[in-house]
Amino acid sequence: MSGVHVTTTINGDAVEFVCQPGEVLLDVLRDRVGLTGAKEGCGTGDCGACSVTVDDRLVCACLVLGAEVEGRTVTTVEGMASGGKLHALQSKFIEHAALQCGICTPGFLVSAKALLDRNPDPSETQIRYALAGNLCRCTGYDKIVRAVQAAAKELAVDATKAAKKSAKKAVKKSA
Amino acid sequence: MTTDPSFTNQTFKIIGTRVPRPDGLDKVTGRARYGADASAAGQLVGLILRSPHAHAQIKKIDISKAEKLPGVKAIITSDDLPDLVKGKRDMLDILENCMARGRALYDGHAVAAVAAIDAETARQALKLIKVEYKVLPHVTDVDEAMQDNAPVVQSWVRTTGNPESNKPTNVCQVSQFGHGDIEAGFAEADVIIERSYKTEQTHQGYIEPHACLASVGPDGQGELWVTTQGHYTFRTQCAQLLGMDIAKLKVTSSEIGGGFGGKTHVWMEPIALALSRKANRPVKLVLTREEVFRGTGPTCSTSIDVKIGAKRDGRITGALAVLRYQDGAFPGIWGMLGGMTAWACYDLPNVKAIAYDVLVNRPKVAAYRAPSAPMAAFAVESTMDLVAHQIGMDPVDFRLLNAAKEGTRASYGPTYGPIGIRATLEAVKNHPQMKAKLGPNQGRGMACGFWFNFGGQTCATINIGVDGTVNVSVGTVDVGGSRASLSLIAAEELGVSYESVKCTIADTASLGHNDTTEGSRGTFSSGMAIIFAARNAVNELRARAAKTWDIPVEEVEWKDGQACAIGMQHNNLEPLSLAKIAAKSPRTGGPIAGHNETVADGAGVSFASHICDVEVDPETGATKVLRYTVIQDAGKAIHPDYVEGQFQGAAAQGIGWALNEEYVYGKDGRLQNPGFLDYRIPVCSDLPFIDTKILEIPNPGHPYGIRGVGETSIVPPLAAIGNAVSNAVGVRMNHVPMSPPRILKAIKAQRAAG
Amino acid sequence: MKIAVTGLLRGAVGGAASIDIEAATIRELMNKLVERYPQTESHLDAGIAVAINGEIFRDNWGEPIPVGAEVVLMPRINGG
Amino acid sequence: MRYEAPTSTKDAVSLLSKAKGNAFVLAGGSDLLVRLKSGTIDPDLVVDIKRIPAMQSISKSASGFKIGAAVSCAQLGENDALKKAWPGVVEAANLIGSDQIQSRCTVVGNLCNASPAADSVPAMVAAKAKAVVVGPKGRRTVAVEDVVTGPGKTSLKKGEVIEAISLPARKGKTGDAYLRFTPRTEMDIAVCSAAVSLTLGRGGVVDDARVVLGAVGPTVIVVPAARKAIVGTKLDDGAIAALVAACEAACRPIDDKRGTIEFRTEVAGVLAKRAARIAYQRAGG
Repeated sequence: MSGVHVTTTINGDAVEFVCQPGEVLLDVLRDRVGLTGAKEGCGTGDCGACSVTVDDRLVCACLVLGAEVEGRTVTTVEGMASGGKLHALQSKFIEHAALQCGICTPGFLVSAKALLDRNPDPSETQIRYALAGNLCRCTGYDKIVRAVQAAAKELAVDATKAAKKSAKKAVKKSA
Repeated sequence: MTTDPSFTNQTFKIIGTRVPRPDGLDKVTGRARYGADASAAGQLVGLILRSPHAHAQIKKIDISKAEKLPGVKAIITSDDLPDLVKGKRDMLDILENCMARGRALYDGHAVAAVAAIDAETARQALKLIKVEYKVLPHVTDVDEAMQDNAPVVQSWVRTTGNPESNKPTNVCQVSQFGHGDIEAGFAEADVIIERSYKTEQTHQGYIEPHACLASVGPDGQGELWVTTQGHYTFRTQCAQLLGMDIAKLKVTSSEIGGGFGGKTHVWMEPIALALSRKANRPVKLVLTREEVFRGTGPTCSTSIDVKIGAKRDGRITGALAVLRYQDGAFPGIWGMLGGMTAWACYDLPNVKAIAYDVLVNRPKVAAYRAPSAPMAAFAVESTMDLVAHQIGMDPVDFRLLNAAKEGTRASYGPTYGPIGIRATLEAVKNHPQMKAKLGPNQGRGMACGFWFNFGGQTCATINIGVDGTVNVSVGTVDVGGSRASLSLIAAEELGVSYESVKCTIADTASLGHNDTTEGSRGTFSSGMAIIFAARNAVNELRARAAKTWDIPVEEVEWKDGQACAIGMQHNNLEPLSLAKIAAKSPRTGGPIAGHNETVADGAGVSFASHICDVEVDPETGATKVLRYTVIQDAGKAIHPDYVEGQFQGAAAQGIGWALNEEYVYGKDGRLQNPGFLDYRIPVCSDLPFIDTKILEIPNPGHPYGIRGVGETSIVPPLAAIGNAVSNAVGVRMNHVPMSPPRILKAIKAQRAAG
Repeated sequence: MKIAVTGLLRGAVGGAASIDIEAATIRELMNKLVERYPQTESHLDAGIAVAINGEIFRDNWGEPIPVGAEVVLMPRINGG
Repeated sequence: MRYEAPTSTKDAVSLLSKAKGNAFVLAGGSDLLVRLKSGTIDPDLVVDIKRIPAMQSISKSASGFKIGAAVSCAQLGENDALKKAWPGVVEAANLIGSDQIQSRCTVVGNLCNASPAADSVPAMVAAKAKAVVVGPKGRRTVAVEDVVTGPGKTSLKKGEVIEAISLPARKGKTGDAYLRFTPRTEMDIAVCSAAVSLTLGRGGVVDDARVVLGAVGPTVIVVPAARKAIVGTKLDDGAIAALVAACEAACRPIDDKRGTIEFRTEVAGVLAKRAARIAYQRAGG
């Protein structure tokens, strides 16, 4: 049993750890790095509670070896808020009562963010299929889908505002 | 999503508003700590060895090799868990379920456990434990288990109830409910329909596996961090089973990642404590998903016969149900609950339910959301549609004509007070979904459901801080957002803002006993205790104001969150707010608190009616739910978002049960699908938005009119979908889940029959 | 006073659907029940609920039984 | 267990051929890591191929497409040219698991896992895809249907890895489609499946076709009789009926937790019919 030394980036921070060759990323995050936001619901990639991104790709942390993330960029639910400001998805989940027990919530948030990063204006069907890898047993998904729709709307407004602002700046500069 | 408050005549200031939940931020940032999220310095990893056989005598367990493995700190078998409950059967059953005592009774039954310095060592140790089994004949089907020649699961079991029997059997009890003369009722009927149904076993499917962190020292003191619906119940059970003093075992409930009844009694927690005691180190024990399916408590599979007789005008004259529920390998009351709930929606002159509780070689059955009611409702509500069809009546009108009302004698005994079944049916009749057009291979169905709801032992404390903010401590675990609802109740009663209240789930050392959060009792009973505690605190606040003003307390009244002096002689006294009184509390008598200890009786029964549109692919038997509406009586919706959430979640579980979820056992008695891959709970793309309508028919047994809301809506979906499938493609499904192979087979059989 | 008996308990009172016991509180009712039908004691341990005029009491043995009330002995049950 | 992440196919082959004990290739890991964690395999060596540049890309040439063994199915879905040429293959690959699984799983992994229910395999076989196998003795090319020999078994020898899958170029009016049956809309293993690839001649008549069934036998089943049923037709009702009958006759399924013999046989025919119609439409018929 000899450990693998891994250097990686987690939520923007440089992180080093030593793990067993057969140890999965989820266990590394939870037991070695101290990030328990990703949960183990099944350990077989069927529930999505451990969803994180690796190099901006959505994955189940239970089906990635810790050793595989050498030199990569990992993002977990703990990396979603920027300082004191929640991501729109996080605030809309609270506002729309999109969680009950909350065990699946970190996974849903990470998956929904991956969706909106790729497709800022998804249809209800696209949301439902994009979130099909995340199981929720409390909500019947109704309020989750509505929260994602609301977050998409808010992000679109933010994006328009930002675009206008930078356009104004550009006009000023050229003037 | 609508709320109809027209039945309520109370007015509230903040009850009924949709405030953000207090635990929301922790849960969206990953900070909330669940069962597996705690660690202790020096902790060991606990793992459990489980029987691969459905039924086997354990001839020998050799732990000598495993014990010698470096890093192994403790190994236990049933030898380490002597009977300290002096044969008290229900507790001994729990202990025997935690760890087999001489016989493995089902596939997945724990036989030994190990604690080691890390997971890898613990895994190796499990492999080194050698168990010698003698495989015994097994039975997993409820009807087969009732046969005379069936293998007997528990040799000590005799049939109790009515009728009793004194020979070894798998039938542990027979319960009968009902009134009137059933034979006379059928003799009177113009139409009689009789059908048999089967439902397969399902699991609650909470996403968080059972997990705990146990620590017991040689001084007999211990702590347990655990995901549970009832930490006080867990404390009592663990202390009794392990011979500990209740006061010396502190149990803290973690955030709970779903329970639905599955976390109402102990499974592996006594094992973790016993390992910790033996090793004298903290032990963390987390089940895998496979262990959750094989080794915790799903609900029953059933076999049910229903007979309904009715007059041409639609009046039901006779109703009979014979229900056979398997309880797993230990006696339970699940068949009995099926018998009690089967006919509860209707006003019946002649009604009978005969319920059998039967043992099989499957895991010990646990409660699952309105336990036992969905299967009985599937059988009854499917037959109701058949009768309506036979006499040419609209199924909603047929149900309305026979629906129970205030003054109806319930089939399970008592007479109903004000209830909501008719209101839900009227709401169904007027719902736009009932008039929406359907396409080819589409069908609409509806069904009703009933659940009791409970109260029970409850304790709550309110402490008012010097800045006027309020701590509320309760002992009912928050499974689905109850801290928000309970904060609303405290704020309403004290007349303060929601934001100034902080609600905490206290550990067992900080508050008196509270019954488990089950039977939809959390908001009902803790809400009641908080109201009384708040009223006690208000009395104290009035006394402090009186002291401040130096007037008799009788001349101080509490109004809108402040103390007001009554009468002409005090009219120049400015009212004192809660915050002002609190600020002065150090000098008026010290901290201000209010507490209440009660048995919250008076829970009100609740009813739901659901409407469901489906489309069936006649070539594959696949069913898609197109539209779904839940209409339920909530008493009073404290936080409508979370009431809707309960309705929607319950409906989704019922839909999964109706269409796809089932335990599949092989001929060898082993569970074939212990994982989320093949135990198929609904995914997001399987479901439509689930519309809800909250009816508020107040429960006279609660100061705010609250009824439990958590469970009832899992009851109607099985039959609502069965009825919709029947209306879509003309086949009557009598076996749940109505999986594609079963529906396709029925369609083919019908085609063959012409 | 007529006390209705449901479910398993009927087995313990000889199969009767109702029995006659005079009692002013649930506690008095329980005491007399065990005295008259010793077989009910084990059911009492497992739990009995009493419905008085439709309201179900599981633990509150001090609850008074009004004159002329409808009283039903039921199994003590639990939920999810 | 040892974990290695070589940066060339040569190094991977060398590691695998020299390995003592059980050696496994790790691509997406969506099957391998499940088996590793459940204890059904106990590897001495795991060779991660995701750092090998030659296996990381999709390339298009006159002869067709080459899909590197480490290319995820999500990447397949993002390649417009591939999607246009082989929509059936891409949709089959995109049906495997959730978005989370899509980020990781590969068609080569799907093939080498050798499950009879693998989604991408019937579509690849219908497309006459070939596997580029590299081993200690050099490079060889194998038809995809010859890779899997039975449930969990492949024809690959010790030290051999599949470096890429090649798909032929599309000429003329062609179309392919893949359909599977699952009880849920997502996340399930196929209960049965069908892939159809066809070429149209003059007047919308089917010139050539390949019909392949999945999850109805120990390996995927190519159904020549189904080809015969539709070649020379415009997929009229008679041809479709003959196609369905041929498919049903070719099924050799088992009863298990996911489906019955009866159900699989009947639905395989239904899926073949529907897939044929989609492929026909895509071909411009």
